[in-house]
Amino acid sequence: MNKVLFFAHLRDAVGEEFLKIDASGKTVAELKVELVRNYNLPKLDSVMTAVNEEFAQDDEVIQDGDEVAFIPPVSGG
Amino acid sequence: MNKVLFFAHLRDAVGEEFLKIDASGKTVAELKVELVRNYNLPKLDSVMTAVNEEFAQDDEVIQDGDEVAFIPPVSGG
Amino acid sequence: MNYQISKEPIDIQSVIDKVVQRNAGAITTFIGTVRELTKGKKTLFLIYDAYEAMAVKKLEQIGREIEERWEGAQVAITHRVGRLDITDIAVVIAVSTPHRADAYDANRYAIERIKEIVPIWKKEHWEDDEEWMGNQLETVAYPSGKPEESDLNE
Amino acid sequence: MNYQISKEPIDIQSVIDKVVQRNAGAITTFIGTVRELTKGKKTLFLIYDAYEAMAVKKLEQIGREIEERWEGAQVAITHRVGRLDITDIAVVIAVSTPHRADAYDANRYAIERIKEIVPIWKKEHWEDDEEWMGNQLETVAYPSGKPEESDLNE
Repeated sequence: MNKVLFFAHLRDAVGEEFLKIDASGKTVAELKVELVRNYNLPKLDSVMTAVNEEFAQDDEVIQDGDEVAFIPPVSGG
Repeated sequence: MNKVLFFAHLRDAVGEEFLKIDASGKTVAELKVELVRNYNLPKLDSVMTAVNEEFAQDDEVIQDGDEVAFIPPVSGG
Repeated sequence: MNYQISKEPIDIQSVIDKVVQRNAGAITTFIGTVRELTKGKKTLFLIYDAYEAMAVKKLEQIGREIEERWEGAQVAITHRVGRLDITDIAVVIAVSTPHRADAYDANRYAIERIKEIVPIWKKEHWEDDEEWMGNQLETVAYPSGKPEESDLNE
Repeated sequence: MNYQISKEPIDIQSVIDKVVQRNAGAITTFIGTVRELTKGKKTLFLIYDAYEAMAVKKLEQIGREIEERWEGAQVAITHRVGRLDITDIAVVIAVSTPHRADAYDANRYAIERIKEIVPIWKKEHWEDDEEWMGNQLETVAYPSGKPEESDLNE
């Protein structure tokens, strides 16, 4: 299983801080497609992904237990 | 009469924080020449002059009561 | 603990204290504060949210980048989360270096990098609206809409 | 009282407090500290002396120059005089502006101008020597060895 975290407008869209999903074996890109299909998620093109708190590319394969987070364009500072 | 102030290495050379001198009618340049003649003052070429707390040029004429200060290259900050 | 996410108001002096060193001639700080007016629109308050564990890691990364680029630099950064009112402090960056030019340049680098890679978001609350801000709306944008791979990791 | 010469240690926060404003998004500070090593030579302590009344006027002039050049800028500067030990604070410059780039640029302008026109001098004390420093020994020099007339007055 994987913990998948959402922030900012994505969290508002999903209505949850995180979901428990079995994403192991999927690429980041595949997980994005699945989430967009199942949830009303806007603007995933400009959303980055982190796996285990490090930025990940779309072709990275998710392992069982990985923590995945979707990172909309940041606005700290 | 005029109060003439010295700072940094000039104060060390003159041995006083200030002198009381009648400099009225003299230009800043003339006062510099007089002071170099009477005191062991080094490096007056790179020393600026202030009259009444504002920088003054060498040709400014000193009036009675003006406060004159010699300003070596500054090193604050 | 030079890199922190804080739920409490930030004490500026305590961030500065972390970078005091005998061979610093200069310490610069950047203090990001909540501004009331942006393009004529009146902000009431902001909410900052962070992916906290990753945000701390990315602040640490920025600190390492600075220490590699500017010799002798020491860095401390604290970013606030939660609700902030006008004039409240969102972030404090302190950088000490032997010489002053580096202290300005390295500090500026830190705030620009925070706006690129640190997972923190602000929600603006105006009188009649609210919105999560993304940096595509700010003056600094990612090239090609997202960070280059080289920007993301060390 | 945004421009001061102080015989007592400078409280950084109190300088910052003077430039807090509702339309500032950024406050930068420059904190000049006494560095132990300069070109391999070990400083023991410094003495700063000022032509105090004129120094305050020149700090005020720098503040006005900044407020004219950078819209919405507010400035506060306190410079210490007397004996300072290693890591002690010689000067604190705080600048607030609506946007961050200006806060860095205006602050940098302030310290460079201080080193040009404010009548303050430091005497370096090393283990076996002491000397009044002039800025001809620093990286910033007057063009033609002294300030241009346009630099000196408003």
